Amino acid sequence: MPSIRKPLIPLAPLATNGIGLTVRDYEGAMSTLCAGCGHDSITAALVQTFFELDTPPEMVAKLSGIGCSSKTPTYFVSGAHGFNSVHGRMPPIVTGANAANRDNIYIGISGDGDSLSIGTGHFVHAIRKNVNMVYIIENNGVYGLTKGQFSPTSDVGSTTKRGVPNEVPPIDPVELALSLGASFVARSFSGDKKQLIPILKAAIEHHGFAMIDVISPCIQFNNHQGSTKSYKYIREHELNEIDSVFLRASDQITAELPADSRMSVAMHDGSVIMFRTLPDNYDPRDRAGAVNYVTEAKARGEVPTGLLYVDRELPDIHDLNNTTPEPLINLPFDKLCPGRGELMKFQESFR
Amino acid sequence: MPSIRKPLIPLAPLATNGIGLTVRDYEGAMSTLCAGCGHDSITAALVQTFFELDTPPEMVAKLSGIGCSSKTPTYFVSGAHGFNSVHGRMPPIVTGANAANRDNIYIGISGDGDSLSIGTGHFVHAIRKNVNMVYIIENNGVYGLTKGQFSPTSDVGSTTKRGVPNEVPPIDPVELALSLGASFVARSFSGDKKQLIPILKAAIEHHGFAMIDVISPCIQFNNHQGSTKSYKYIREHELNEIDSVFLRASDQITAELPADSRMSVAMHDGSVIMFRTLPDNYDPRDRAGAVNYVTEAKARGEVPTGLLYVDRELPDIHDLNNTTPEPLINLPFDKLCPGRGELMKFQESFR
Amino acid sequence: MTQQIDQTGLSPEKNPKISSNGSHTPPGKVNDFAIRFATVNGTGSASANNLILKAIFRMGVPVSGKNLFPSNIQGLPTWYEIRVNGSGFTSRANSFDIVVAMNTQTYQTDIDSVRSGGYLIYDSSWFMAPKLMREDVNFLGVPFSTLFAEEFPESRERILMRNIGYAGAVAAAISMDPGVVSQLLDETYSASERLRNSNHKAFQLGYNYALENFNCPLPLRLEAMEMNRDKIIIDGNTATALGCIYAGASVAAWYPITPATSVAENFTKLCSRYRRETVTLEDGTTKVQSNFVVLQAEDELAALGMVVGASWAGARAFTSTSGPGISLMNEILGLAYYTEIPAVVIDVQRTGPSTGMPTRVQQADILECAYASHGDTKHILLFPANPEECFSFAVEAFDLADRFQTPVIVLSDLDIGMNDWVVDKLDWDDSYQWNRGRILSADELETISKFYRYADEDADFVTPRTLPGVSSKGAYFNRGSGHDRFGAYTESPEGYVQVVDRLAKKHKAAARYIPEPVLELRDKARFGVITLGSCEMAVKEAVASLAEDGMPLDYLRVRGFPFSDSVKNFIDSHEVNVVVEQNRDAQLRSLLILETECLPSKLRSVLSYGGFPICTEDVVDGLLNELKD
Amino acid sequence: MTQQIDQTGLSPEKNPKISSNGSHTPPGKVNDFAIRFATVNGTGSASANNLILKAIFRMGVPVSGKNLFPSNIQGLPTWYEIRVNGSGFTSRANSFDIVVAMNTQTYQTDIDSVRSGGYLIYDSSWFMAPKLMREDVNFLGVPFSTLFAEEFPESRERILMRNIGYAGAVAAAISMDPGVVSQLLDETYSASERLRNSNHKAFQLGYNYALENFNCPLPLRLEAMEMNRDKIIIDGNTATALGCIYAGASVAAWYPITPATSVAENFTKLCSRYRRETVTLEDGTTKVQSNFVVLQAEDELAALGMVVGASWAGARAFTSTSGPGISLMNEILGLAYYTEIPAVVIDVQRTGPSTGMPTRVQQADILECAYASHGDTKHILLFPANPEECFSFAVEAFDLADRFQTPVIVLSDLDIGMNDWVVDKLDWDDSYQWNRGRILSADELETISKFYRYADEDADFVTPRTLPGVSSKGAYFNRGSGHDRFGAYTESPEGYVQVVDRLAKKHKAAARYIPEPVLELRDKARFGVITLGSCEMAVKEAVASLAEDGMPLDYLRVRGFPFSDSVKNFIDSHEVNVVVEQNRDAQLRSLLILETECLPSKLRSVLSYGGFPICTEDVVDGLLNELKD
Ligand SMILES: Cc1ncc(C[n+]2csc(CCOP(=O)(O)OP(=O)(O)O)c2C)c(N)n1
Ligand SMILES: Cc1ncc(C[n+]2csc(CCOP(=O)(O)OP(=O)(O)O)c2C)c(N)n1
Ligand code: SF4
Ligand code: SF4
Ligand SMILES: [Mg+2]
Ligand SMILES: [Mg+2]
Repeated sequence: MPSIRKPLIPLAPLATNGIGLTVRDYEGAMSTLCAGCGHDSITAALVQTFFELDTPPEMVAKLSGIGCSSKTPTYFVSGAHGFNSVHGRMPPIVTGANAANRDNIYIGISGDGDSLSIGTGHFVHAIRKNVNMVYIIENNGVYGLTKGQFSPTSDVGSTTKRGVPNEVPPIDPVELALSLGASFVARSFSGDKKQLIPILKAAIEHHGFAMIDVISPCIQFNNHQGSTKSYKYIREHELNEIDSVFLRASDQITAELPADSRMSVAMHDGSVIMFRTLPDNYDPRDRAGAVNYVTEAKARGEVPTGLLYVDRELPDIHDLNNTTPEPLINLPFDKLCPGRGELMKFQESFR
Repeated sequence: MPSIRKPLIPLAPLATNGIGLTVRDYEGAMSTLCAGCGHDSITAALVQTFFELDTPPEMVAKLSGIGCSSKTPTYFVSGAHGFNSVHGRMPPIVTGANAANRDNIYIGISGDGDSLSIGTGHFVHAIRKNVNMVYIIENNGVYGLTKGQFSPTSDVGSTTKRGVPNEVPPIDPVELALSLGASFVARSFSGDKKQLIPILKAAIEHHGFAMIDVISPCIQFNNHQGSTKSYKYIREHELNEIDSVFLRASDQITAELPADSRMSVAMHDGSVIMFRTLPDNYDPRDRAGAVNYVTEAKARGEVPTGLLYVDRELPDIHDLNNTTPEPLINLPFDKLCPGRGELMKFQESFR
Repeated sequence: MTQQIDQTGLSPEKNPKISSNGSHTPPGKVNDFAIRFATVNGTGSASANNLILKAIFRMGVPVSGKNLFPSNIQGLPTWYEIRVNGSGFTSRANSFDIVVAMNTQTYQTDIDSVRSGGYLIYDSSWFMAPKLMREDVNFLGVPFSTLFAEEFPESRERILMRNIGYAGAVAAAISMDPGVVSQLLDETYSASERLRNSNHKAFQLGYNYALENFNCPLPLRLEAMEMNRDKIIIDGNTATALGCIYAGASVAAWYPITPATSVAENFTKLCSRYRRETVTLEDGTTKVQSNFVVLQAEDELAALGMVVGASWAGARAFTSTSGPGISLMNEILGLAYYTEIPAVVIDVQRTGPSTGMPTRVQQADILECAYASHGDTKHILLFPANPEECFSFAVEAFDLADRFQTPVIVLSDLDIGMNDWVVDKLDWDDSYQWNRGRILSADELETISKFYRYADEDADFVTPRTLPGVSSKGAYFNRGSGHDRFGAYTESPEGYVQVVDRLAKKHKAAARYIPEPVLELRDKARFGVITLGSCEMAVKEAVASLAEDGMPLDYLRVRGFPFSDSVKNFIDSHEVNVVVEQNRDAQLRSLLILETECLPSKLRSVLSYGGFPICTEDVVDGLLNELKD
Repeated sequence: MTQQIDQTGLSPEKNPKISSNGSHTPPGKVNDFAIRFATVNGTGSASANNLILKAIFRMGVPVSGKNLFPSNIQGLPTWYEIRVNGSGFTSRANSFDIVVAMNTQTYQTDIDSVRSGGYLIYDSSWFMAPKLMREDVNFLGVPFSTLFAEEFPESRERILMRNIGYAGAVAAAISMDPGVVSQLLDETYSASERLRNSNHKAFQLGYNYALENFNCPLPLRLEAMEMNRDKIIIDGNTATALGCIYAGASVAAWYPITPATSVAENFTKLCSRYRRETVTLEDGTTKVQSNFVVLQAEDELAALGMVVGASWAGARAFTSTSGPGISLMNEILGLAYYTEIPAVVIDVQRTGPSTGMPTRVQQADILECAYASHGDTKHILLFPANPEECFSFAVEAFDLADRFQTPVIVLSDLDIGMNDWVVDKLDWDDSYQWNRGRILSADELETISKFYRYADEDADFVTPRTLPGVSSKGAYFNRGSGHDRFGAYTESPEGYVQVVDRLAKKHKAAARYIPEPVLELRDKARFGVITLGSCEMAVKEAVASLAEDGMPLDYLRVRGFPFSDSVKNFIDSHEVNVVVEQNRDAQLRSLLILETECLPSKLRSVLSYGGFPICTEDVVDGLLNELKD
């Protein structure tokens, strides 16, 4: 990101964050996506998020499957390791990486095809395992990279460029994730950085699987009349009743707390998610309520966005396993190898 | 089925059904499952169901994946074609078979591992496509054939034979199917033929994907104290509030209609599902209500069974495709091949 | 001495006419040159490139068009290459007589790709860095942007029309018949007068500018021929889809993947055209009914699973995919092999390993396809060389799959599948009847005492099968687990071995049914050249040119696997054979060694695997290198 | 003349003592016989069979135990075969000196499997059909059911104890040292006096009955030796798991599948033993922490994906599977190959194709593993022959994977993995340090100006890698799509080719690091015999016996792929070599031809692929057949 080359010499010195880096340090290679692609806006939001969170770039591990969306890890945080893997298989790869090194911040980027078609099983099971990661579905309701086939999130009635309507009912990643008991479920819109950035921050801080379904229009194949994932459609049908801000522990001392907070959810490290607006009687910690809200809004033709559900208590892989806090990759060989004496002892029972 | 050899000469002549067959004609090879395995009871229910429905054996196509459960198609309706395929991939195989010949009655038998672990993606997408089939998960909360590993339906706290507890939250096939909008969702218990047979009948008649999650204890690896899929546990925790009977069009003339019916759902061919008992305010045609009912019962530690949800209107693959009513396999070659003339015409635009 | 050109690129008017005797100007070449169009993808250059291709085709001159496009949707460099060759050799050129450089990002590469003495046509509205200039190349600047900015104020239209403009310039340069172009534009835009007019205008703008400013025609000239009377321009994927239609396939299942996507998409389109019937219902209303089902699967495992299910149920069914999909299909390919269910798989190969270069060509799935799946498995493969064979081999594939009750994989590739080929018009014999192989009907079942699925083998080791829904007498249990010749589950060595031994023999027996290799023998040839698929053009041209230079070589193109005896005989009858193929590991050579048991030393390799279609020059060099004494 | 036996099987008391000179009684065999136990699975016969095996082992006599079990859980026939051979050749026997027939369903087969002159021990409480009787076999009836019904009224216990009872009868028959058995029972049931007592009692019941009723010992005798002093009994999967522990693997991901399941299950158990630490937290409480993570994946694609993720992140990680899993892993194997990520895969092979016979052995994944995935790919393979090598090759596999940054597949099989092998006690050199290959630390990164992932290759064509979380200077983008030596995305032929050419060289370079083949050379041997893995015992015995018969043969066992020069040299230096392997399609032979480029005619085949472990007799016959003049 972004698609247009920046002047090499910035006009004014750029602001630095808490670890002395500028926003430029969180950018990546130049995007090769179509100008106007929703995915690029998500990339931009990620750049801003990491900058604002003072994240050391090397702490970030960016992984993806295959698709236009899955290309985007190249476009942010060039100082982070990236892994553009194979179609649909990013979740297990992150699961393994997380097992090996629990300290990295894992950002998984996927597409609606990548996650909900070929990758369905892996998506479901990463949720079930509550892998500690941010999982972003850059959801454009279409297969972008292969040029416009329907994806499992294409709505009934949504048409191809040629006007052929989709007739198979869509899978809603939010409903699916909620039904599977995902510990953090949000929906946002690539065009709405104000909403997306606080959600991203909370997702990064969240301990467990944080799923963000980001509606991200494909201007090439699915932004036309008849598409329910177009800029226009989302702008007209978004139900944006939930507004949250994310405050790090340090922010809470320096910054003014929003006076209008209706609910706050404290995270394990002292940071807090403040909900400034919420629908009546809505509690983002109540899964059944969230399911209802989403289902009903959908029945009215609306697309509810916001941080819909969060469960801070669900254990992740390491919690269940009581894994040592030290990343496994740092364990020295002699901690891992029991040595000759133990081998001899062990074999006594083999006689 | 069954595990014990029958005497070769029946003691009394067996009753015949509407097409002159006896129940023996709906049996298959001898079961090689463990004596007492829940799966064998499901087989027995299927035998009875087809007998009572007067189903011509050759109309049935029995397919499965791999597992103890997946072995069972060998044990019923020996006059039907069977297909014991590979682990987790039965749904697409049925989908293809159904595309080719829409007239067969497709019975897919699977296990909790087969459907919800390796086969998750296919299960989800067969639901999404509303493939016209009966899909039975013989759910024992364990990998039987590979000797006792946890499956995705093993409940938290359920232990292995050795006493190691499962800690990863389960996937509930009923919740999942409901959330994905499956058109027919039921749960039953292998030990309860009285409940299971009417559900099977309705599922066979249902036009679309009929999912039946049948709790089917594995006496070898998951029937002990601590298991939530044991005979004992289910007998104690089953919430059996929904009681349905299935009446074919012909039955309705000859048989007495149950006087106590609280609701009836008419099927496309004139047969009808009569609900004799239902929880208060429960409507098996209301998906959100079903989700709520299931979620709440589960929260109370109960296992709700019965025909939970049915949507008679959801189109199947062929409806959406406007496929000719004749099975595709019966189309003669000259209907399929456009012939030389058309080829010449077609190529005019290629110059 | 180079042509005098505008060093700044800013004043196009100063471009002088080309003197036809410039020292770097090659002697006039008629119907023998190559043009490369360098553009940016997503800018609509396809129609301009196509216009040139079609016009040349209509002038009766052999031609090919190859699209080198990036694996993204918009904004990256893309090339279209046209090779004109009166002798019919239209493999990819490795240097170009004319390069049309419309993408400033790739000026360097594009200028490098002009052969010495060739021409660069570029947009002289913009700055051309002097350091990019080559002494031995003629720089022909056309101020496209300036010219078209005036005529086409709307930006999207301007971009599109500028493309037609460069087509005009090229047309003038190579003395294309403007009438042919005019006719083409009229046909293409018959529905819209506005579009027709603007295209004509755009073409003329470019055409006239070139005519006025350059010494047209350049010494590269088109001259009308009569070579294309019974030919068409078609890509392989369209032809494959058509083949599947003609073979009577009624179920297709697929998952999108470049470069195979257009097989299924074309099949779907063709089904809408040929497989929809309007029927009158009982109530008098009419309804359009489909005599096909196309399933977009959730992944490739499912796609092949659906095909296997449909074939088991009795339909002709296929899937199309590329390398990654084949890898995912390994398990189910083994299932179909072992349970003896027909399945047609079209593999349009691309550059591996892994995701590799999805928009580049290779022939690197040969070994994987031949032995796909764990355990002892062998599959039938077909290797089409061009769209014409894509059509006929698709039909062949279904016949073979049905006849031998086993998967048949058609190994096409991106070059064949997605590029524009001139081939003989596809033909069809209306007396053709599909060969569904040994399927017992209910009546036939009545005549036998008991049906056993894997017994009663015929001379080709094929046993009869039955379809579900037909007769309970034919009921059997299809299983990927151990089974004996009766179809019963077995764990006994004898019962198991009997079946797998027959499978091995069945595979061998298929050799007789595979399309015979294509041979081109020359007097006194000591050496053989063996190739397959899309290498054909380049290898044939190389062999022809070496023959002219006094090195006669025998040529054989394999068209399928298992190999017939003629392949082994060919190898044995030459001191040395060179296998030309497009992969790193000499996969065809490997398969030949394994399956013909020939001496490995008899087979040498010429390999091209950078991802661009193989060039004649590479083959010539490679052959000379391998065969030098 | 047969022994006189009770034709009804109902009056066991009438069974006369065996006359030790009965005409069909073979001359006394000491420490050289085979016993087969035929039972029903799920009835707990394993402990009885094991008791016999262990007792023989403890008497210092070479022995092996092979379990032929069905692919179900309960109620089907199952066999356990013990071969005793003082010379140490303990491959599977193909006929048996003693058959213990405890399963009436399989009487026919079991009686057939007794060698002429051998013994059948059966439960004479039940009817034995006269037509099953063989003249040339000694039928020894023991009324197990009747005997045990009295002593053990509870049915489950009775079944279990009856098994110990037949062990007692066998022990008496082969003159086993009862003290050894007694000691074993005391050890096994040290925790429960009740169990100890009933086992002792059951054993004695059988033992005494045999002693009293038969002419014990039979002419098949055990005599104590000293061959097992430094040996253990172990199955390959346990040894593999132990190897993974010792290699320092900290992440395992797997999906259950027979016969590989026990690799992961044993690894998990071993982790509980060796990889749990009790730590004291800040608040003074203690906590058990795990220095490992085992992931039960949703399928095999995920399992390998997890391994690749963990290896990329820097852990030693592995997965274990069998054929169907390998097929499913094809795509990700290609990803790991092309992105150069280490990955250890244990393939415990079973009978294919497809689901095949899950509880039967084959070596039929060789070709698939060597070239797994689409595109040009080649993997490193290791072929352990026994549990000892399972242990050391597991460690080797991790070193190779790290050293060469690529998948390493260890091809074990069901025979090695799940059967009971007597091998040298596993040893460990505490000075061993793992070879993590070229991983740059943050400090090392500081010393270089810029890090490029695929540049700076060493003599083995390996380039340095970096791990996430370490330093942003080492950050690179790992991708399965086209990349150049700098790690940048590329679609350029040159950038792409440079990397894949290095990969090919890297694979070749690994040959030097693969365990050298095992050789056994004999004077004047004209022919060679080549084999791998679990064929070893049978082939060695065959070669030894042919040598005794005057046909000296040279023996080579390959232990990994790519092959070192010594393999080619061996082939070249013999007129003819016979490759002995357990698959239909001669897969090792194929790999040898392809990769050594030897003359195919130099390699012949002896193949065994019915699913039971290969027998010496089959090898002898096969070799004689292939090598007859
Ligand atoms: C195994 C495999 N199958 C198919 C493909 C082809 N493919 C590449 S991207 C893609 C779909 C991408 O869709 P989505 O995930 O929605 O991403 P988008 O491009 O829309 O952002 C497909 C099918 C592939 N790369 N690998
Ligand atoms: C690709 C593949 N992986 C693994 C296996 C091994 N396997 C056979 S059955 C089974 C699990 C069966 O569990 P479930 O579906 O719950 O059936 P159950 O035996 O419990 O009825 C597994 C993992 C296989 N056959 N194929
Ligand atoms: S094709 Fe669509 S998804 Fe892909 S880059 Fe273009 S706009 Fe974005
Ligand atoms: S192991 Fe369990 S699931 Fe399998 S047959 Fe036995 S009881 Fe049934
Ligand atoms: Mg998408
Ligand atoms: Mg199960």
